[in-house]
Amino acid sequence: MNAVLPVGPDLSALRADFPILGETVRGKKLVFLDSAASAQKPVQVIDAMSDAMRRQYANVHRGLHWMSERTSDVYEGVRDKVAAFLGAGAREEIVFTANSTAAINLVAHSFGSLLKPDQAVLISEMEHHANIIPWQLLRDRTGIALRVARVTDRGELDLDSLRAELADGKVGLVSVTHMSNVLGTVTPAAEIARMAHEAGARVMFDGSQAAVHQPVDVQALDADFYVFTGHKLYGPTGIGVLWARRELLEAMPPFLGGGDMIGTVRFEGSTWAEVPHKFEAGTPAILETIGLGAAIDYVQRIGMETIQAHERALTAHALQRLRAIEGLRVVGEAPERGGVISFALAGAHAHDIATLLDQNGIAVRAGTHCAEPLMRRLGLTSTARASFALYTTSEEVDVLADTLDRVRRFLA
Amino acid sequence: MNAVLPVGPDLSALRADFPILGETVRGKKLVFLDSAASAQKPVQVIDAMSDAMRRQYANVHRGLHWMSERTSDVYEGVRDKVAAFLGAGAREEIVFTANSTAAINLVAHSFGSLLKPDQAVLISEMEHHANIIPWQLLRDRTGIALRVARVTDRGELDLDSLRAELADGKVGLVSVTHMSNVLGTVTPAAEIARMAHEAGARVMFDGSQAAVHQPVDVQALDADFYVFTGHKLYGPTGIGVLWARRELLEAMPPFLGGGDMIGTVRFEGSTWAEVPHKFEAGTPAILETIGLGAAIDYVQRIGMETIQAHERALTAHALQRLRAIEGLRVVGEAPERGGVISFALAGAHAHDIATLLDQNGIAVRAGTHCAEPLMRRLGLTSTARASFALYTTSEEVDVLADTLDRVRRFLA
Amino acid sequence: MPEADAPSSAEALYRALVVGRARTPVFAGAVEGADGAGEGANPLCGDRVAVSLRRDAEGRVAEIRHESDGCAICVAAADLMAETVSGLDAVAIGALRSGFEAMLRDGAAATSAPQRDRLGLLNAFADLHEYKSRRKCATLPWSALSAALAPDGKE
Amino acid sequence: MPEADAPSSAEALYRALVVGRARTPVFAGAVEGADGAGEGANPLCGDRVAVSLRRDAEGRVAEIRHESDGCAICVAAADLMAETVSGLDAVAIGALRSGFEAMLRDGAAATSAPQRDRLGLLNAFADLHEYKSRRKCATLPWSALSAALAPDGKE
Ligand SMILES: Cc1ncc(COP(=O)(O)O)c(C=O)c1O
Ligand SMILES: Cc1ncc(COP(=O)(O)O)c(C=O)c1O
Repeated sequence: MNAVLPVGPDLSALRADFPILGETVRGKKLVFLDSAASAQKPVQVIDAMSDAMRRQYANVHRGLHWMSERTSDVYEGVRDKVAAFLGAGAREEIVFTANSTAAINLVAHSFGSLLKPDQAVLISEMEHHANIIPWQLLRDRTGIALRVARVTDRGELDLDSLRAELADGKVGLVSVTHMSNVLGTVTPAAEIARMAHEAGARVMFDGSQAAVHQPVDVQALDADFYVFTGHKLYGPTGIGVLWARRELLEAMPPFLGGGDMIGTVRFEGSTWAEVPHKFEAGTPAILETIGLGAAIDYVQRIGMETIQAHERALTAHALQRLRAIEGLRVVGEAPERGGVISFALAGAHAHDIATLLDQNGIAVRAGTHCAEPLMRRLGLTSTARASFALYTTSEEVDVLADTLDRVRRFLA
Repeated sequence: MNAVLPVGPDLSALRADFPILGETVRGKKLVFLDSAASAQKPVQVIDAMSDAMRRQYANVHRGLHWMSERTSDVYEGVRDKVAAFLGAGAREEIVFTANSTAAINLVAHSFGSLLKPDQAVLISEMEHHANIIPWQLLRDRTGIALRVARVTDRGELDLDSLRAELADGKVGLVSVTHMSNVLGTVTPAAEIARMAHEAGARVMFDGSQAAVHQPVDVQALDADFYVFTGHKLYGPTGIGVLWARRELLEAMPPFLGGGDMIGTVRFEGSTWAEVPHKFEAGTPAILETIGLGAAIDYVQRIGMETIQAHERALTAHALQRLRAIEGLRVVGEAPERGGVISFALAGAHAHDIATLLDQNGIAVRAGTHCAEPLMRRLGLTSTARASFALYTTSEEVDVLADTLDRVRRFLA
Repeated sequence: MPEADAPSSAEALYRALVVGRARTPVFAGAVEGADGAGEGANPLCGDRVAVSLRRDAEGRVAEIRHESDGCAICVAAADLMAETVSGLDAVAIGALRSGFEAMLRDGAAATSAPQRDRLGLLNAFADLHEYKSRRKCATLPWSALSAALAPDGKE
Repeated sequence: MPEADAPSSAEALYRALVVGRARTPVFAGAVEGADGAGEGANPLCGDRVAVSLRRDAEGRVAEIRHESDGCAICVAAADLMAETVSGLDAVAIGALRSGFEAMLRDGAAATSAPQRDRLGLLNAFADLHEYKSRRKCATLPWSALSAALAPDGKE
């Protein structure tokens, strides 16, 4: 059975850039549908990192010698690329971190320390643990309140609930996902920013998923903070990004202390470097930043609109195919969504589904997807999740659907 | 002029493993004497990372599919390698961080939160900013005292001063370098640990330099915490290690919050994963950990004793050659030292020296080496620093000395 | 499920025995008047197994039941465990568990023929060796059983 | 320094003029009765330059001195700056500074012949273009000069 294919841009030629996609798993051709956990890397990224190590590498910033100067230039050049990628107002607004998690923790510690104990941070039921735990830890440290906006049964952010939580003007920061890693739901970020600002709150978006699947313009969204993580954007692990308005970065105290983030150091007290360096302590992830730069060049060359269009078509096709499977329920019905689909199969545990798909070379994720409160909200203990990337094809979606149908009959 | 060469193991054949050493800089053969800032990488490391990205990669831990399982196995296997490398009692005592700086900040936040306001942290005048600023930030957050043990004129840790600062029993943690990145001084870690423990304090060593230049056995040292950073150990950037006694890790609250470090998550309160995962929030530096594993395999195959013997001979040779240069003063005269040499040349600014050496393809560092208080203590504004690695040859040391002599005459 | 329709030839793991027992366990429930009870839970995936049992005068398992909430592997493992340990004492159960865990760890090939004989129905899980992250699904029931056999109800 | 003894042929950067001026600056010191003074410092390397000056009725620099503590590039740049700006007013100095910074940024090749003529002695720093991290050593004196020319002593 094949459904009618919604037509998207044909990116299949790009698969050749991803050597791992030619691998065999358990004797079957790899069908990698776990890109939302971490994407595969194109040769352009692999080569950029290898070439740096082979030809031009040294520690950055303070070195006066050629290798250090050139490496610093490349490293700082990536800041410009990231600024352009996010539509940031200035390169100094880009802070490199280890991943999204580290970026959110930075904001929770540093911006969090500026909040008064009677203020609150407002998150949602749809957050990844990375956007929950740092606020719990902040609450436990400083006594601020942690509020939670509801999610509707369709898996959308409940804007009425958000408005209600904002009403008393005590919320200092709204921190919500720009795209759910479980449901695929894309949140109305510009509207959320407007609501937050009207209530006197700052707003942060967790763009770990969104930045991979659609164009992002932090100024158009009127965001105050935006984070994403390199390894989901076809880049290496070990590198993430915090964007924040310059005046916020300047008002925030440093988080981690060490080399490169200082002005002058005396035991009695030290002064800090200018932003963004104030927030980049120690030897940065030089090679990973170079890799991220190559990843951004790569997706920019394709165009985020093109990637989005491709994934939209793919997702529409997948929803059609999956919904046709008896007993299969797609979890989350938001019309605005990216290429991440969670589903449950009547009578089959998500882990068994994942293992049986894996036997067929198909990689999906199963479990709570680092979003336990959302699972509880939806009355689920786990789901299976297929997620798409620029290199995913509709043939792969068909393999998934066909195999799932057999798995269903097998387990039923 | 050539001094008599102290004989060390001949590691010159290994240079072929480091492609960058064949590069040309400003028309001259690269002579890379800035390894203390960051070491170059052997093909074994480059290939391990490339191969992972080309053949076997996915996010770790929660994935049930083949790529994730295998990647997790490799990732967790590196924990065993690091444990063996440090002589740790258990693999669970190894926490992966972004670099040394992040590791020290983790301890400053997490262990630091267990200190009482009337307690103190004791560092030394010889510390890298990474082992100063986190404690200043802790002091400013919690009101503990920050004490500083003196350094002798010869550039050794002043043990009398250390003892005096420990005397009142208020020091909760001694945190000192195991090897100075400026002077090359190796500190008597086992003795320091004994003194700290007798005074009821815990002890942490900053092994960022030491772990690169000599064998380390944290149990033989009787340390409580030990940190090092991957990029100085021929590994990639973006990865560092904190070793800590298990009971300390278990007693410490988590630092960064996010995925992978949790037990169960509820908005009212969450529980934490077992150590070491409690301290590893978010997607780890998977590729960098794999690279670090390859680096550790590499140096273990050579043997840290061999590397140490090689660098000892090289350092003895370099000291002999440099001290013979008119007007050149080697800064720091500790007999126990590793392959890092700071020097000053009468009438010549360190930056000019660095630039003139760079014109000749020789990479050295110049400045305060992220150790401003030490520079102030020694009455210097900056030094030039040459540092050695397993791939450094005595011919390179000779090129340095010969060129320095010409630079001296040119600037004099 | 006809062979031709199998998702893959490596289907052995989910052979009819496992799927059948997961769908309709034979030893589901709780023992009335149990003299031992224990629980096991895997917070990572939410699997949960409760075991209750009654021993005879010689300390052999006379009756055993489980209440399992989890994946097919977990439920089937609990059910086949219950069947296999009936009539065994704590020492024999300990030996069986070691053999079971060794088989999961090292694979059927590394298991001796007598060992395989002793494992009986449990051989159904041999291919779990290839699915490392699922092994704990099959060992969870054994943790619950250990707890049930321990004097204080803890493993 | 005889050519044969030069550490490298790219020695142009530290040509005799720069080394000579760094060793024995001609404009070192402070202007008595200065009507303008300013400082610049580079916290990264500790370089520090203080400039004092006196202007004539037309606002042209009549006398200028510097006290510089830093590397050869910095001290020589301060001294050659002092020599070059003597007799110029703020507008001309501003133009000269822009030209100087453009030369450092883009290299001698990108500098027009008339521009090179105007830069005069400052052309000694043309090769600094190749040593990006050292450029600020040469521009620091100009920050101090700007501060000295500004009404409030800040750049
Ligand atoms: C002694 C010492 N400690 C700490 C560090 C910090 O290491 P990293 O920048 O990798 O965190 C360094 C190196 O810069 C060092 O030499
Ligand atoms: C929505 C969302 N937020 C945050 C994260 C955390 O990203 P990282 O683990 O790279 O820090 C993820 C991915 O795991 C995610 O999907």
